[in-house]
This record gives sequence, structure tokens and C-alpha cells, in this order.
Amino acid sequence: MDLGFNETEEMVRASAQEFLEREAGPELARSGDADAFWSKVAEMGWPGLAVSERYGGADMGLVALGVLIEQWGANLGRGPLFEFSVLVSPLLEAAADERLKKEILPRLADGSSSAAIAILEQSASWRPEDIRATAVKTDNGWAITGTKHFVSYGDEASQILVAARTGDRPSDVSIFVVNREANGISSETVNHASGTPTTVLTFNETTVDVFRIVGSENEGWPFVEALMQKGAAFRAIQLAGLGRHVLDITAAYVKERKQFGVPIGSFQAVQHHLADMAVSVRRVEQLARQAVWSVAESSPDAAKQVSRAKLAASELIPQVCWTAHQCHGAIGFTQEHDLHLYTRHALSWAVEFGDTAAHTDRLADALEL
Amino acid sequence: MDLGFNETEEMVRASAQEFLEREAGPELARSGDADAFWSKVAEMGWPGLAVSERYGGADMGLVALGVLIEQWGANLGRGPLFEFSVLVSPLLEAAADERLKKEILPRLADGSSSAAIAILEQSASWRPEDIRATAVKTDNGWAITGTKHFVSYGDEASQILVAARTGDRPSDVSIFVVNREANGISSETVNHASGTPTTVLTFNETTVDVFRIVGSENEGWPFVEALMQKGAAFRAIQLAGLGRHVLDITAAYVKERKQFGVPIGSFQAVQHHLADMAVSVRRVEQLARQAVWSVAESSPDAAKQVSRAKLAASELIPQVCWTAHQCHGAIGFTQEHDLHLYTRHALSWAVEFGDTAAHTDRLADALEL
Amino acid sequence: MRFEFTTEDEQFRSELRTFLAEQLPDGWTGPVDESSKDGWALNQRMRKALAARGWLVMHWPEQYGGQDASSLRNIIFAEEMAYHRAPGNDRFGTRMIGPVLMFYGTDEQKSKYLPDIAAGGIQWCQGYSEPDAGSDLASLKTRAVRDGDKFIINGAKIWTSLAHRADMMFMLVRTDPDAPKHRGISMLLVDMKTPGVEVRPIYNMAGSHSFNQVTFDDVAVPAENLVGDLNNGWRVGMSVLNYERSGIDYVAWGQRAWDELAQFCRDETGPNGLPLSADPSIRRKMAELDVEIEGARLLAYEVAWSQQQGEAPADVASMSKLSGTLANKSVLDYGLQLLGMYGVLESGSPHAKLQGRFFKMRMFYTSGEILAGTTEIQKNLIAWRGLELPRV
Amino acid sequence: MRFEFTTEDEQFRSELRTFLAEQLPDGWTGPVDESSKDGWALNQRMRKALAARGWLVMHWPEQYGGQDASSLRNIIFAEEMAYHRAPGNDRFGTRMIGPVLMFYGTDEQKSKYLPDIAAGGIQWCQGYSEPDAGSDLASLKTRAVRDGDKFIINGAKIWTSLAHRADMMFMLVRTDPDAPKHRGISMLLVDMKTPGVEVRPIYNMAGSHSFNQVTFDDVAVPAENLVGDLNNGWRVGMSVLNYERSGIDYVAWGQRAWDELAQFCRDETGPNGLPLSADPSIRRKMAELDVEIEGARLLAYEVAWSQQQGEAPADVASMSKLSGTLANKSVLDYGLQLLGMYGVLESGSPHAKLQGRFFKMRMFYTSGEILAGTTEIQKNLIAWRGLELPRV
Repeated sequence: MDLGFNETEEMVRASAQEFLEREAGPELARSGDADAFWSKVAEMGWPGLAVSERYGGADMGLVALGVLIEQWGANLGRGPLFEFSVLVSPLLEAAADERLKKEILPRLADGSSSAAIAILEQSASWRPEDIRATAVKTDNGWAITGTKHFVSYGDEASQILVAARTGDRPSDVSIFVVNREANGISSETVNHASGTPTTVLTFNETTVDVFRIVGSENEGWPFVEALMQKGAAFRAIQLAGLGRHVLDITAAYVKERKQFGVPIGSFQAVQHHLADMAVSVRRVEQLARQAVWSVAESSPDAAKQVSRAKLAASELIPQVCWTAHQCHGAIGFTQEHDLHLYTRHALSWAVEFGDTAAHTDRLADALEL
Repeated sequence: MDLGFNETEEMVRASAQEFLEREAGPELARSGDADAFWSKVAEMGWPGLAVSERYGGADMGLVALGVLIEQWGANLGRGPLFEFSVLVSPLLEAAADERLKKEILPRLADGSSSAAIAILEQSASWRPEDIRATAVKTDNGWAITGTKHFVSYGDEASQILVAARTGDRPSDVSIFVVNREANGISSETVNHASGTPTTVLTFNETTVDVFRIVGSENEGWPFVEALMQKGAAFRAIQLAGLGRHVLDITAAYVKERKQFGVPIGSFQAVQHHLADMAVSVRRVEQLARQAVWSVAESSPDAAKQVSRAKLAASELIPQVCWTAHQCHGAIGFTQEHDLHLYTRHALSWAVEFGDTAAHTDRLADALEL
Repeated sequence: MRFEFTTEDEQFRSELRTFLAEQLPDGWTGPVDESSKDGWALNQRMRKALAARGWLVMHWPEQYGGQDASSLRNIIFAEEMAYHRAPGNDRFGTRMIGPVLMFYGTDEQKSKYLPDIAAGGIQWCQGYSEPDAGSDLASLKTRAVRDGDKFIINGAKIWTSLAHRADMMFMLVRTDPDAPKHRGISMLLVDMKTPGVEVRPIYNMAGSHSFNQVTFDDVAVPAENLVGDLNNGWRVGMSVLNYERSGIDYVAWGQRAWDELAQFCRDETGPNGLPLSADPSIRRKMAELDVEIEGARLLAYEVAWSQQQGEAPADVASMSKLSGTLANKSVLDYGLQLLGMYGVLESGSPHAKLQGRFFKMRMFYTSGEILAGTTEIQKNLIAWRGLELPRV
Repeated sequence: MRFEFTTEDEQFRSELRTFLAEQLPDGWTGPVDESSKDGWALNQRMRKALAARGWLVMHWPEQYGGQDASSLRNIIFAEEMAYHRAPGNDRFGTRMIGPVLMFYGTDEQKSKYLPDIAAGGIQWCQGYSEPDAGSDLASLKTRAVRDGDKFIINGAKIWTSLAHRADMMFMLVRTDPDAPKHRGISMLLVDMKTPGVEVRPIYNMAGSHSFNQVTFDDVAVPAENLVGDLNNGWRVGMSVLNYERSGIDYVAWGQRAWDELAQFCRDETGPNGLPLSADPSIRRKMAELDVEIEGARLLAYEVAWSQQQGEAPADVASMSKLSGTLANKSVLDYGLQLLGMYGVLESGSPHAKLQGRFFKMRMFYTSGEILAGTTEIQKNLIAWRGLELPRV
């Protein structure tokens, strides 16, 4: 048991904190234009942090990536870092055709292009039977038809990971890496509370080369499962980082802000609000780090730990944000103040990669209920 | 809309409060021996408060009875007042054979004998299919066989209201009034957290005269439903009274008790605990009074209002007690202190006449979910 | 004890519902965005229509054009208006400054302002909060100095709802800086077009413009615009806040959101092919929320009923505000949870469910626990006034 | 970062489990009732058996007969003992006064008491709380006056666990009534058989006798029983409380209750004929409780891990105690809800489910949020020490 960071982890944490506090944060979240920021992120080598060296990455492993994503959450980092480094790259490394890997991984790892995932459909459900998009065999490969919702960075990405039905059994799903420039892709923008560029992508007989299938035909669902689990664990750690930051700015505010002649942080009701926030944040930090570690180590308890972390983070961190609003009073209710940016991200992350109902059910299963 | 008490209601409230504060309360709850107390209750005419004049009652109606039961709850009144006046008497008046009414109602109304209800079985469920005890026709009447759980005052009562199966359809249930002296009744005492004398009664071919069936054969279930609803509404108001009393003693304690040189009631955390208690108590009072009124008036909303009141009371009043313990500190944790007597009653009443799961389901039905 | 409204009250409720169905645009779901031109126009139109029906100031005495409507009649009005998310219920004029003028105003003030308010012809705003004051309202610093037949005002007010739409402001100013803080305050009425008054918008985190910061730079106000006695403004001003603290609006908003969510649960299918409303955990939570709303509603009714008895139990008003805001918030929180990923699509998005309203409302109603006395302040008041716990 | 114990630690856990399975009576469900003769005998037997295995004081340095076991090894020990509701983990001797004597004790005190504690041969109790002190421990009034080579003690202690079983008490007494309240306190060791010591039982609301009031009437104690310097007792005494605040016991008790409840849900059939564990609302609540327990467990582990790093973050200890007690309480509350009418049958009743244990435990663990620093005090400490918020 070691709840501290090792040397690598501490190095990643320190450099991420230093860089992101300077370059990211509310201002970046508001600007909408993240290109310059993304170039710097690429220079830091972060997209490839956990990618093998042979594909141009730093091969530092998922735990170090978790440390990075925690800081990314604390500072509202922008751009498809999560999508590629957490979700797409481990899957491609594990199961993609070597030709595909060589073609796209190095450019994704150095940040010169980016990836998105297109799995969920209108049902927003992570169950195989709800994948309705189809991929049909053609002479040269596959043709994909269907509509995918909630695609973050779907217009910015150059590669899209798509789950499509290739057989009649519920689990007959395959995974494809589709070039965003391919034929038949249309997109529709939705306004997401977090401000993350989000699209609905429609594929109309979009042609995919045969080597762009990941793993075997009809065998893609376990990859989606693994991806969902990673997504949940890393969203949890991202929420932990965000919660810590919100706690920090709130503690600073109540020490400064005076009412009735004293700092409001000297009122016991405010102190207890802050104490509740502190306990929640610490709990989520530990649960989320444990979940990331379990996933990285392929622990037999990973399913349990991930659902626990995601449930705790999704419940407690939005609550931390609301309590922060209560402590900030009217000023925190304005658009001008930064607080709501964190709240918006917390609410958004809380429902991604399995909402409370989904993880409750998974956890109850894992606990043999 | 009138949230105040009319003259009769205020008279009942004032006399009940005056009498019960003097005669009941923790000391009575501890003594176990309630005979002398019960004689005085009978002198007050309370068992017959809502019984028609022709059967020796005061005919003051169910709302006045609710006012009395609220005070009964506040002061931990002891003895089978609830069982007869809330549960048995309205049912008998509505549906029993005139001979039976004349024989037993006056003696019950003047408190010289008492009644109990024996409906629930091992399942503790209020669903007709869970009534397994049977009543079989004999030459002179019926023979009842089966075991009834959670019978309050089952040994003290002279008349027992029993629900038994008389047909094969789930709802083929009939109600009988069994003389406690009849053949074949054995009893086993269980220790109830509230200290209420409670037994498991077993009937072994117990003979019941034909006129002791209430209503028609196989038509008893609606009576049980009505009884359960009344029980729930009146338990809610009883809990309201108890909650108000616990709030009062806790407020008095925190004004007296000093720590760090000041009354602990001057700490904001304690003040907010008390404020939360006060809001809970007020909410339950209003919901419970509304429920009792709805039942008394046979309002079409009665089912909703009763379940709301019972749910609120069962959740909030035990919580009020636990918060009271927190405010009392170690002294409230002792057997010697009275507080736990209220907590024990609150926990007990919370699960009677439909627990949270049962009323949630009923309310959701009534709300067309 | 009687837990139903009179036949006349119920009839009024039903007339009001019919009126709202007729007056509100087809398929109206609200809430109104008063910063938009259309939204403000609807507000104006509704206000006039209410005035025409005699409902806008029905709670006023007959001598001022009202109907002496009871507090209970009144709360039915507020409840239905909020439930229908109907604009036009002008609280600043009809609920706040109007009654204050009746009690404290001069004859000139009454005849000058009350008829206009009753006719729905004037918009008021409330100038109490200041940038550095927060919950400590009495620490306000905006100064008014007597200069001949005028007061000269300098300072700033903040969180001023509708200041950008208002014709007049009733405001608290400091007229004696040397007196103890509650004793040097006066109330003035200020025409918003007076030179030196500047209104700057503050957008809230739900994205709408409902607040403003209003600055006063040597603003000259006629001395006859003083309401009540000089330096007695704290008492005059606080008589307004009792209204603000009633929780019925929040209860009705919460009830409406609950109804929308219940319909959503009946209409949407869960993973098992059954409606969401068949899921025991959803049924349970929806039932809990219903109980919370009903409890808060009864507290709001109790406030009205007490007023009708000539009592004003300050602790019940606090309980009502606190319970109402919490009930409303609980419903919205659960709505977001049920909507899942759709809950964080903003209104106006294609594919947003329930028009993205739940997210917007959740962000907006965050203010419920902050404005007009935070939840913490309400709890203090309950402890101090209701339970008489010691203030140290 | 590494979220698993070492192989050696896991091996220790498994040896301990085997030991407990062997030593505890067949079908043992606990908790022990130490006021009963059998319960106390089991406690004594378990303590000696633990001593024989070297586990009773394994956290002590080797020079005092310990194994220098790490804090993490130690927390495994505490967790398993609590989970199995096993008696014999003598916290007053091995966790409190033992370590205090190693740090502050004289050589005579060490050689007199430590071997006995290590062998499980002596029962200690803790004399801190007083009738009028409550959370304000430092306001204690029990006086000790130097008289030749003795201290003469007069006063009363309360909430003294196991005083009726104890051989010795370590207590805080006021030795300088004129000094500021934290500066006039000393620690003394008192033989419970000294004339003038009287122990009166206090029954708790769960019905058991675990507390006592202990009065001191001219009790003469040898001066060499002073621990640490005269009037330095506050510091000496407080070094004990850090142990008390760890939440692992509550976490383990909560986990055990959760496991029992889960099994109950698998075994019992609901109204629809399916096991209770198939009901989505029950699954949901059980999953929530599991998350609460796991979160509290990690905080308890963090306290141990920090100690191992030579750090003692007081705020995490408070978080751990607070989270542990709440998690345990949440499980018991839900247990009572699930058990319904059976939940309020007392242990010993025929027909009681789970032997009526949940009711008894819920009543007993009410003390968790009160003793050894109330939940409110823990929150204050988190705010003051962890977040450095101002104390006014």
C-alpha cells in the first residue's frame, strides 16, 4: 500500500500543475479557441505519455496518465487529450492492425492529429444491443451507416473510433477507426454544458479500409467495455482534480470575504460546509486513484473499484460545486465569475462513461447482489 | 383552509396535554405497569372519544381523536388506546353485527375492556395474499387456525380483531372479533424496542360465534385496507407529537448546557441542527394533520396524503431523534436519560402500518407512476 | 382544522387557470426570458391583462383599487402563476413598494404611484444589496446627503433584478453615517432616468440577464421621495422582506418540474423495455420528491394562513423559504440525474430533452438558496426567533 | 501509488483470520458483552492468546517486546479484529498508555507496567471525561494535591469504559488551578483498588454496561505515578487521542453489517417472489453504502500510511473518524429500514431477524458520533487544521 506518488508520478504531477495553472484554467475554458494551447500540450508530449516508445510515445503508463488527467481536471484542460490518450491509444495498441498503428499512432502521439470516439447512439446507453449503426462488408472493406451522439471533438478529430453492428447477436459489434475525411460523414453541433465541442455524427455508407477494423469481426464489444471502464476511472480522477481546485478557491474566498465585520470563513456553518467539501474531495481522490491503479494493473477488483470511484465522484463532486456556490453567495452566481465553469464540467463528467444508474447496477452485480 | 384548531379540537388538545404531561411521559414508559394510568385514561373518556353516543362514546370525530393521539405521542401514552379508538372502533361501527356492537362496544368505549388487532403474519406484509391463517365454517360459526405476529397488547386485550382466509382468491379474507378467552389461543411474548407489550398469537381451531364476523364472508379486505390507512395516518400524527416533544427538550437542553464557557445552543452548528429539527417537525405536523383530516373527511386524496404523511414522519422523526442525541452528547446515550425512550418509540412507529417501501409504492401508484 | 380551500377559492384558482391558458402563448413552457424583447413584451402584456381582471393588486385594500383578497387567495394566485411560469406577477410594485407606501407613504406618494402600479403601468426595482454587504445588508454604504429640497445620492447597488427594465427604484441609503448601522438608513424613491444613474448588466450563470449593477453618481432626488421618517429606513425596508421569504414560488416551480419529470418517466423506456416509471428506484425517488414538495407547500400555506390570522411567525416564513428552495433544487437535481447525458445539453441544442430546461433551471435556481436570505441565515432565524436560542 | 498490501501483509491478514476462526466460539457473531461473565472471560482468553502469538503489542518497539510492526500492518490487525467483532484488542493498555509510557514514562514505570501490558495481564481504563466537561475536555476539575510523597485526588470521572473491569486507570487531574486551563493538568496512574475509588455503572441506551462513573474521595497515589512533567499532562494526555480518532474500527463494523445485510437480501424473498437483492432500489442503496464504506476505508488506510511516512495529518484522522462513523451508521439505518417491523424486535426475542443485532448496534453506535470528539468537533478540526480557516 503506497498512497503517495513515486518519482515519475510526482514529476508528471508537478510539471502538469505548473504548466496547466499557467496555460489553462477558466480563461482557456472561456476562449473557445484552444489551438495554441493544444500545440503547447503537444510540445509537452502529453498525448503520447502512455503510448509505447515504438509509436512515438513516452511509455510512462496509465498511472502517470491518471496523475496528468487529475491536473487536467483541476485546470479545465481543453482539447482531445482524454479521447486519445485514455481511450483510443490503449485500445489501438492492444488490438489494431500493425499497419494502422504505424500509420496513425505516431501522429496522434505527437499531437499533430487527434482522435474522437463515436460509440453511443440516441439511447446514450453502454449496452451492446443498443448499437444500431451497421457495418456491411464491401469488396475493399466495410461501409458504415448510422448516427452517433455525444461525439466530443468530432469535428476536430482526424480519426474516429466507431462501434458498429456486424452481426445479429446482441454482442456482434465491431470497432473501426474511420478517417474523418472519409465519404458520407455529416455532423451537427450540439451545445454542451461544459463547452466541449460536441457533435452528432451521421455515417452514410462511409467506406472503411479492411485494415481499419480493430480486432476481429463481431469481437469488438470487450474493447468497448474496456474503454468505458477506462473512461469512467479517468473521469473520476478528473473530477477529483476539479473538486480539489474548487475546494481551494472556496477556502481562499471565505478567508478573504468579510461580512458582519469578520471573514465568513470564521462562521461555523461555513467551516462545516468547507469541512464537508474537504472530506468529499479526499474520498474521491483516493477512490479515483485506486480505480486508475486497478485498471492499470488489471486488478481483479477493477470493475468494483471503477464503479465505486465513478459513483462517488459523480455524486460528491457536483455537490462540492454546489456547496462552493453556497459559500460564494451571489458573486458565484454570475457568468463573469469562474465558479460555474467548474460546475458545468462537473455535471457533464458525472454522467459520462456510465451514469449513476449504470454504475450502480454494475457495482451491485460485482458485489453479487 | 384552516390550519388552526377549532374549539373542540383545542379543548381536546389542552386537556390531553395537561393530563398526559402529568400522568404519562418517560416515567410511565419505564414502569411497565400501566393499569392505574389506564383507569385514569378511561375516566377521561378517551377510549370512546370518537365512538357514537349510542355505544357510550363522545362522538367527537376522528379529527379530535387525531389531536388526542398527537399528544399521546408527545407523552408516550401507554395502553391500547390506539388499537381500539383508531383501529377497531371505526371498523366495528361501520360493519359489525348490531348484537356484537351492543355486546362489546360500550365496555371498550368506557375502557373497562380493551381490544387488539391480529392481522399481520410472519411476512409482516399488508397484502391480502399474505394472510395464511384460515377460518373454516363450523356448525355454530367459524374455527380459526393460524399464527399472528406483532400483536400489541395481545395478552391484555379482551377482544382480538383477526383477519383470516375464507376462500381461495387472494382477497378472500374475512374479519372476526375473537374473544381472547376463547379456546385454542396461545401466546408468546416478544421484546419490542418500544416496550409495548407485544405477542405472537397462535390460534388452533379457535371457535368464533357466527355473529362475530365483521361484514360479509370474503369481503373483509377493504376493512383491513381502511384500518391500515387509519393506522398510518394516526401513527404519523403520533410521530409528529413525539418529534415536537423531542425538539422541545433538546432546545431546552442546549440553552442550559454549557461548554467552553457558553451555552452549546449558541454554537451555529448546534443552532442549525435545531433549525433542521424544527423544520422537520413542522413539516410532519402539517402533513400528518392533513392526512388525519383527509381520512376523517374521506377525501379523494386520502390515499396520497396518508402515504405522504407516513413517509415523511417515518423518515424525519427518527432523524430528529438522532439529531437530538447528537445535541445531547454522552448523557443522551445513557439508559438513565429519557431521550432513548422517544427514539425507541419513533423507530417502532416508523415501520408500523406500512413501512417506507410499502408507502413509497402506494404513493407512486396514487401519483400514476 | 380544514385542509381544503373554500369553494370560492377553488373557483378563483380555476378561473385563473383558464385565464392563463388563454393568455399564454400556445405550448408555453416558460420560463420567460425578460432580457429578450419578446419575453419583456409578454411580461408587459400579461401584467396589463392581470390588471384588467383586477387580479394584479387583488391583495390590496379596496380604497387603493384592490379587492382585499385574503392571504390564502393570494397564495393561490402566486402558486398558479409560478406553476405556469407565467410572467407579469409584478412583485416589486404590487407586493413590495405598494404595501410599503400604503403604510408609510405620504398622501402625495400614494396618489402619485399606487394607481399606476394597480394598472400595471410602471415597473419598479429594489435597491438594497450592495457589492460589499452580502448577507449583512445593514452595512450598506450608498450615501444620500440632504441638499436643499433634494437628496444627492452616491454609491452602488448590485443584484438589482430588472433594473434595466425599471421606471423607478425604491432604495435604502445611508443618511446618517454616524449612527449605529441600523439607525442611519432611509428609503428613497428614485426615477431611473435621473442623470447619474447608470445600469450595467450582470449575466447569471444560467446565461440570462436578470441582474444589474446600478451606480449613482451625484444623483439628485426630490426630498419628497423620502418614504417614512428620515433614518427610519431599516424598519421601512425590512417590512418588504417578509414577502420575499415565502416559499410558494419555489414550491410551485418544483411541482411543475416534478410533473414534467413524471411525464418524462411515463413516456421514456428504460433498458428493460418498460417505462422508466416502472423502475422501483425511480418510483421511490419520485415519491420522496413528491413528499418533499407537499411538505414545503403546506409550510407556504401556513405562512399565508398565519398572516390571515393577523400573525406573522417569522420562523415559519424562514422554514417555508428554506423548504421551498430545497424541494425545487431536489427535483431539478434528480431530473439531471434521470436525463443523464441529455441533461447537460443546453437549451436550443438539437436533441436536447425537455428542451434543455432542466439544466438551465438548475443553474438558475442555485440563486434560491442565496438571495433574499441564504439558507444559513434562515436557519439562524429559525434558531433565534423560533427556538429562542442564544445569540452570542 | 500502489493500492494493495504487500504479500507479507496479506499473509498476516490471512493468518489472523485463521487464528480468529480457531479462537472465537463456533458461530460467533458478536459483539461481545463485556459486562457478562462469559463475555469478559472470552475477552481475557482472547487477549492472552493474542499476547501468546506476539500480536497484542506487535506495533511496539522490539525493546518492549513488540515487533515494530508497521502502521499498515497494524491497521490490518484492527480491521480484522473489528470485522470479526473479536474481543481482546486491548486499546487502553497497548494503544494508549503503553506508547505514552514509552515516550514520557520513567524507567521504573516502563519496567513496572509495559511487560504486563504486553502479556495481556492487566486491564487499563482512561480517566479523562468529567461530568461537566463534555467536548471541552480541558475544563476538567478533578483535583490532585501534592502531600509529601503522594498526590491526594478528589473529583469524578465519567464515561469510563471498562472501569469496572480495570486494574489501573491513567487519568488527567488538575494540579495547578491557577494556571490557564491547559497548563495546570497532569497525568497520574491510579490503582483502581486504592481506597476512596468508587465505580458506579452507567448503562447505555443499547442496554449494556460499558461505561462507569468513577469518584475519587481523598484517593492517595504515590508521587512516582506521575507521568511526564508536573502540569504537562495536557500534552501527555492528548498524545493518546490520535489513536482514538482512527476510523478503521467503524469501517470494519460497517463492512461486517453490510455483509450480513447483503446475505439477508440474497436469502429473503420480496413481495414479488424474487430475492430482495433483485430489487433495483435495494441494489442501488446497497451499492451506495458499499461506496461509502470503501471511501471511509481508504481514509483510514491513509491515516496509517501517513503515520508510516512519519507524518500525522490531523485533518485526515478527523476525516477518517467522521467518515467511518457515518458509514457504519448509514448501513445500520438502512438495515433497520430493510428489516421493517422485525428491525425493532430486540435481541433475545423469538422471531427476531439477524438476532435483533441491528437494533442493538444502531443504538450502541449512536455513541460513535459523540465520543472521542463529536462529528462537529471533527469538522471544526478539518476546517481549522486542514484548511486553515480562521478561529474567531
